Order: sequence, then C-alpha cells, then structure tokens
Amino acid sequence: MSDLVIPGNVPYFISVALLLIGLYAMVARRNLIKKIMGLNILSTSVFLFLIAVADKRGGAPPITVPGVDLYVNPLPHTLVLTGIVVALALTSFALVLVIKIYQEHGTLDADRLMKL
Amino acid sequence: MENAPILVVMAPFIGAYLIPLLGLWWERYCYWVAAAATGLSVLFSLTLVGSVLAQGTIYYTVGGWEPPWGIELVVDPLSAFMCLVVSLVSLLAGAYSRSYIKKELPEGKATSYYTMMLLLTGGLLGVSVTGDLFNLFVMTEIFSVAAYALVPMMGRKGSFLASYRYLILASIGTSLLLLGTGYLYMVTGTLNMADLAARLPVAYAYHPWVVLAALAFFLVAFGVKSALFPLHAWLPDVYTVAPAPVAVLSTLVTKVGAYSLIRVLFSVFGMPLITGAIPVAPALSWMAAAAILAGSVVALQQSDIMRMLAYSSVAHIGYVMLGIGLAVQLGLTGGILHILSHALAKGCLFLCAGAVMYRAGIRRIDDFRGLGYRMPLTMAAFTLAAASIAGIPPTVGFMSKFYLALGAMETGSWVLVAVIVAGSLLTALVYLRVILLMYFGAREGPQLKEEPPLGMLVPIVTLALACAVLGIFVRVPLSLVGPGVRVLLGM
Amino acid sequence: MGIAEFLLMSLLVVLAVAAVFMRDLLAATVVFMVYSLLMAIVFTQLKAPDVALTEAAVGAGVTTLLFVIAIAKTDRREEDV
Amino acid sequence: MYRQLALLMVLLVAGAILTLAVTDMPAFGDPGAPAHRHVAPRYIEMAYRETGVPNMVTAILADYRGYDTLGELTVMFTACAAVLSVLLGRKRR
Amino acid sequence: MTTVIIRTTARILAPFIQLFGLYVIVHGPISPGGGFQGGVIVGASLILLALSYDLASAEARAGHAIRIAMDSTGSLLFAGIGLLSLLAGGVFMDYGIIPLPLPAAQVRALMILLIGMAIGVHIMALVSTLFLHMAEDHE
Repeated sequence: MSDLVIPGNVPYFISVALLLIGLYAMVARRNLIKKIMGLNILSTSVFLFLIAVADKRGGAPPITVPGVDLYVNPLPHTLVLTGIVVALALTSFALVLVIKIYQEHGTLDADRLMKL
Repeated sequence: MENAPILVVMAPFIGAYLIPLLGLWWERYCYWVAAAATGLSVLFSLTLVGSVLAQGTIYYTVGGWEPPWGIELVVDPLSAFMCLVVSLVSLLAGAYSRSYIKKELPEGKATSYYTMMLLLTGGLLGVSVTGDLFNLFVMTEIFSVAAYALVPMMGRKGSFLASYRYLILASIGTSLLLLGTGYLYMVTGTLNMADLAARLPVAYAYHPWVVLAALAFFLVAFGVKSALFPLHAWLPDVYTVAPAPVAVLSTLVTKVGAYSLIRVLFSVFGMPLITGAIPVAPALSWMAAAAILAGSVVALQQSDIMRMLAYSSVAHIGYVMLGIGLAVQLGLTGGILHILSHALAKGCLFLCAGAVMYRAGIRRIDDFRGLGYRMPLTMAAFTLAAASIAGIPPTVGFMSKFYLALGAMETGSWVLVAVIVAGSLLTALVYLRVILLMYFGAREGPQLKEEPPLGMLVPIVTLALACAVLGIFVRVPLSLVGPGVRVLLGM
Repeated sequence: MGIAEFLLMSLLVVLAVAAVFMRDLLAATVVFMVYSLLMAIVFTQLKAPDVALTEAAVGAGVTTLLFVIAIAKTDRREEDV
Repeated sequence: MYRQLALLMVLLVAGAILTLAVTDMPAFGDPGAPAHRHVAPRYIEMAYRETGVPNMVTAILADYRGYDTLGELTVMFTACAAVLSVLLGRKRR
Repeated sequence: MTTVIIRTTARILAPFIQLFGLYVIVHGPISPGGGFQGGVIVGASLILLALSYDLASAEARAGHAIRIAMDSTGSLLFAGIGLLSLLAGGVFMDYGIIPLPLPAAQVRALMILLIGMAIGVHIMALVSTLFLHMAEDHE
C-alpha cells in the first residue's frame, strides 16, 4: 500500500488549491476575521510551495551529519522562516485593527461597514 | 564612505530601535533622534549620489559573502536618485510633523509616530538599494506594516477600517510577491537580481509558464503597492484619514512601488521578455492611460480636498507607469522624472492641505473661499505645486510630461500623446477650481493673516520652490536619471 | 510520495475549506489550529524540521491565541446576510 | 451580482495561471532540479566549514542572509510598535 | 479551588517551559530551532503565567517598560553585532573579521549564537507584549 506512488507534482497542486481558498476567503468572505484567516491560509500555501521546492527525493534534513551527502535545499527553509514571522506580524496588527473596528462600528461585516 | 549603501538603510532603523527606549523616559527627544536619523540618511544618500556619479554603479556585499550567496546591495544612478528623493521628502515631512502632531495627534502617540516614520523611511530606502529579490520582499513588508500603522494615527472615524482594507489588499500583493520570488527561485536557483537576469532566458526556454506566472504576480504585487488604476481601491480612503505628513510618505510608498516594478521589469526580466511574446509593457501603458483619465475625472467630482488629491495621485501614478510601459529611453526618463516631480508637488499639496486643516480646520473645497488672503504664503506654494502637477512650463512637472510625450511620439502611439495632453488639461481643471476659489471666491468675515508655524511653513515652501527650481535647472535631476535609464536599458 | 502523504495533504485542503466556511468563528479558529499543526507535520515530512517547529509554535500557538483573543473581544458568530 | 461574477473571474484567472505554471514546473523531489544546482550546493557543502554551525538553516539565516533576518526582526518590531500605537494612544497619559 | 490548581501547575510548569525555550535558543546552531522559536516558547510561558493569574499581576511581573526595553535591546544587539564588524574594518555583518582569538569560523559560530539570543530576547518580549496588550481591556 505504502509503495503506491502518487505521480506528478501533488504538493504544488495542493498549494495552488490552498492559495485559491485563501484568496477566496480574503476577497469574498464578509467577516473581517475570516479575511485574516484567509490571509494566513494564503501565506501557508506559499510556504508549502517553497518547502516543496526545497525537497529532494531521499534527501536528509539540512543539518550537517557526518556520512550524509544528500541534504534537502536549506535556502527555501530560511525564506519560509522569514515569511512565517512576517505573516505573524501582519496577523497581529490586523487583529488589533479588527478589535478597534468592532469598538468603533459594532460590526465585523464588510458589507455593513461599507455602507457606514 | 564605502559603507554608505548599508548605512543609508541602517541609520533610520537604528533610530527607530532607539526611539521606543527613549520614549519611555524622555519623550521630547524622540523628534531629535528621528530628525538626526533621517538627516544622516540624507547625508549618506548624497554620498551615494556623489560616488555613483564619480565611479558608476556601486556593489556592496552584506556579510562579506560574494553574491549570489550573500545579499548584495546595488546602487546604480536610479537607486541613488530614489534614495535622495525618499530621504529628502521624509526629512521635510518629519520636520513638518513636529508642530503638526502636537495639535492633531492624540496625546502619547508621538513616540510610535516617529518610530513608524523612521521604519517607513528605512524600508523605502532598503528597497531602493537592494539587489536581492527576497530582500526586496522583506523591505517591502517593513515599509508596508509601518504604512498600515501610520494611517490610523489620528484616530479619525473610519481610519481603522481604511487601514484594514489597505492591509488586506496589500497583503494579497506581498504574498504574491513572495510566491513570484519562489517561482523564479524554482527555475533559476538564485535570488540575486543580476544573477536572475543572467539565468532567466535559459529558464524561460525550459519553463516559460512559470516565468510568466511570476511576472504576472509581480505586476499585481507592485500594482497594488503603487495603486495602479484597477488596484487603487485602498488609496482614497487611506489618504483621507491619514495625517498630512503620512499622506506625503504614502505618495513615496506608491513611488517606491513603481520603482520596484521598474527594477523587476528591466533589471530582472529584461526587455525581450516584457515586450516580446507577451506584451507586458504595452499593456501596462494602456492601463496607465486609463488610470490618467479615470483618476483625473473622478478627482474633478470630489468635494473633500484630501480625497481630490488622492484621486489626482491615482492619475499621476498613471504617468509614471506610462513611462515604464513605453520602455524607450525618453519615455522612461519622463516616467522616472515624474517620480520626482510628483513626489515634490504632491508632497507640497498634501502639506498645504494639512496646514489648512491645522489652522482653519477646513477640508471641503467649497470652504477654501478667500483662503488665498488668509494664508498667502501657503496658498502661493499650493498654486506653484499645482502648476507643477498640471505641467505648466517652467516647472519640473512640465519637463517630465514633456519627456513622456516625446517618448510616446517615439513609439508612434498618438493616442497616448493625446492622453498625456488631455490628462494635463484635466489636472489643470481640477486644481484651477481650487485656486479660483482661493483667490477669487467671495470673502466674508474678518480677514486675519494666519500662516502655519514656521516649522510647517519651511517644508511647504521648500518643496514648492524645488518644483520651480528643478524645472528650470532640469539638468540637475537629469544628470542622475539619464545614466539611470541608460543602465536600465543596457545602453 | 506515498499514499499516506497524499492523504495528509488532501486533509489540509479539507481543513482549509472547513476553516473558511464555518460560521462559528471559534470553531473555525480551532480548525485553523489543526490545519497549522497538520501543516507542521507536512513540513516535517518534507524534511524541514526548523520550519515545522516554527509553524507549530507560531501558526498553531501564537496566531491561534491572537485569533481567540480577537474573537473574545468581538463577535463569535459571523453575521447573517 | 456583478461583484460575484467579477470575483469568479478573478479566481478563475488566478487558478488558470497557477495551474498552467504548476504543470510546467520541474518535477517534485527531483535532486537535479534547477533550484538545487546553482546557489544551494555551496551552503550544503561549506556551511559547516565556513560558519562552524552544523544547522544550515541557522547558518543561512544568521550569517549568509543575516541582513534578511535583521529585516525580519524589524518587521516584527514594526508590528509590535504598530500594535502599541493603536492600543495605547489615549489610555496612558 | 481549580484556580489554585491551575496556578500551582502553571507556576511549576513555567520554569520548565522557559528552560526548554532557552535550550531551543542555545541549541539553534546544532539542531532545529533557534532564537525565533525559542523566543516564542519563552514568551508562551509568560502568557501561561498571565492566563493563570490575572493580567495585572502579569503586567507587574514583566512591566511595560521592561518589555519595551527588551524589545529595543534585542534589535539593537543584532544591529550592533552587524555594526561591530563594520567598525572592525569589514563590511556590515561580516562577523569573521571581529578580532577575537579564535578561528574565523568559530567567531562566526559565536556571533550566530549571540544573534540567536538577541532574536530570542526580542521575540519573547514581543510575543508577551502582543498578548498582554491585546488581552487587556481597553475602552
């Protein structure tokens, strides 16, 4: 069972699907917190893509160990680490804004806020 | 001064790290730290300009690792030009802020205001000097977060919502920027811009769709940042609720967005890719034409001065993008010169509008009646800057539009020439309405002279004079823009 | 890539859809936390332990916490049309 | 109604671009993919010798691309200052 | 009753979490982890304390001023290490050039460890600040 190989670039397709879901949530969902969740899904999809780019079949994690030659590519990992921090920064600030918007307008519905 | 490329970025950052620490005990020194840090980056920018003019493009490797392994800073004439524009305008906006925020900002926000301003300036400078695509993303995020945070500083009604919408729209852009960087990394294995440019043609031959998708992502990302016409939805609200000096900095944000687009299009993808199989550049110029007309027409209908200036900004970003889209020497010169002329003129206009709000509390254009006699110097500066924006001859705004029109003629698209001229007329109409009201509107009530304080007046007058002086001595900015364009086009 | 990995990644999509479409925000946040943890597991399988650790600490920890605080301070349910 | 249609168009276009790009990509997990041939080998082979740190990710993060990490730290710093600027404001005088 | 149990547990647990966080920071160069992850873990322990007690006492334990100071200091330390190599005559962040009686690679390793600590301090202060201020009642 486990030797059944799934062909093609599955992780890339998964990341595309996640990206579209995140984009949908950011543009179409009316709740402001859902939009931020969408932003997080969108960025994790990019991270998944980058980590998938770094992967090598049969490679070891990028920590030097004597006797191992084939390591996965460490550069995208560092990019993703930076990206995660940036996403956290955006999320925290956006959530504070959401709290403030709720205090000011009493609703988190994007359509209702637009009418104000 | 071989370390100027990094110091120009680090000076504002270190200042920004220091200010919260200072603000705990000595809040009144925050302004001076901010001024010193911005002043230092102006000095380093001048050093950069000097050495670029003397010895050509400067390469600086951070950490001593040779590129493409380490991060490389590349200062070509265009980068030096952007550094100078960004740091000078930030310095003036910072100087203006001192009196402005005392009255307009709630108590206790000065510390975070100056921190954010320095971070914004540092991020913009970081984008201007970087030669690494991922570093571009990081610096973009720094100035973006700082920009989101500066918008609701005054606590005006609806400002949090404006900031939130800006954040969501711009984060889609920056996420796509990261994804595009990942795509390019996937097919080339490098993040260094020069290295990417060398390796992209091969990558394009093997994986054309990956490269084109990355190009599309970059267009969207920088389109949002620079408020290119269909992606400008965040801009009017942001400019309306933000403090006036922040609106000035936001115009710098849009300019740096346009600069990043220039970098990515010309220094990374290169001419064959953007004008060849998929005509990105011509499409960009048509979108820019739409932006010019739509922005000007909508600006005509506004009753709020800040909102009018905001839509006018949408139109003028169109001019910069038009220059980029033309992708010929004269057009690109015009577009880049327009970055300068628009930053100066729109900066001056925003500061004037801020001064009017500061003194008279007026936002509606109809209330500008007779203001030309109450605040003569401010309104004279307003008129001069408006003349530059509309492209009236001795100003720098005229020169940039002139070059743009020449570039459009060179490519033979007379429609674009007509759009440039029509856009100028529309812009003139937009500002003429205000100016006529200011000077010829019926005056009523006692006429007191009430200029803003000196700290605010000096930046306003400096910017207005710069519009005129640089227009007469247009060779000064051109001595940087000219070589910059030649480097971009590989001539 | 084996069938187990494939199923794990498909589950990511399912969880993301659930997180986006759930009307109870607190429940959506919990689903989002599970999504982040699963993402961390996927990162481990793709041989990125550093990133997995960070994603688990940040995505499932701090981000979820911040979401919960924000929801506690605002509305728990999405408003109806 | 128009908004829904426009949204659908945006998602369709984005999906089409992404799918086209993904089908065109180098194979997943291929050790000979372009991404693994150019810059990364130096990090993998030399990181321990040049920086004395076995964890390559840390070596790149703190040394080779340390400037990015400084930027990352600054983003976090900015976010913290941003949150404080929104939340403090009028409360503490 | 439950609050007593929770408080005692939190009190006993917190030092261990902090120890683990420090371990992650210090072992960043040789195992998965680093300043950022460790900083988040230590910050989480502070949040645990804040959740089990009330916010006011958490605020008292790690006051606003201290957190801001740590936040700034972490960033300044990082930038300072970068500037140190500039002062030593190299380029920014070229740690190998810092004059220490060690081989260049060892100096770099040391500086990477220091930077990890700087990041850890910064992120710890930051995560707890984010939490404390967002959870606080602000009307």
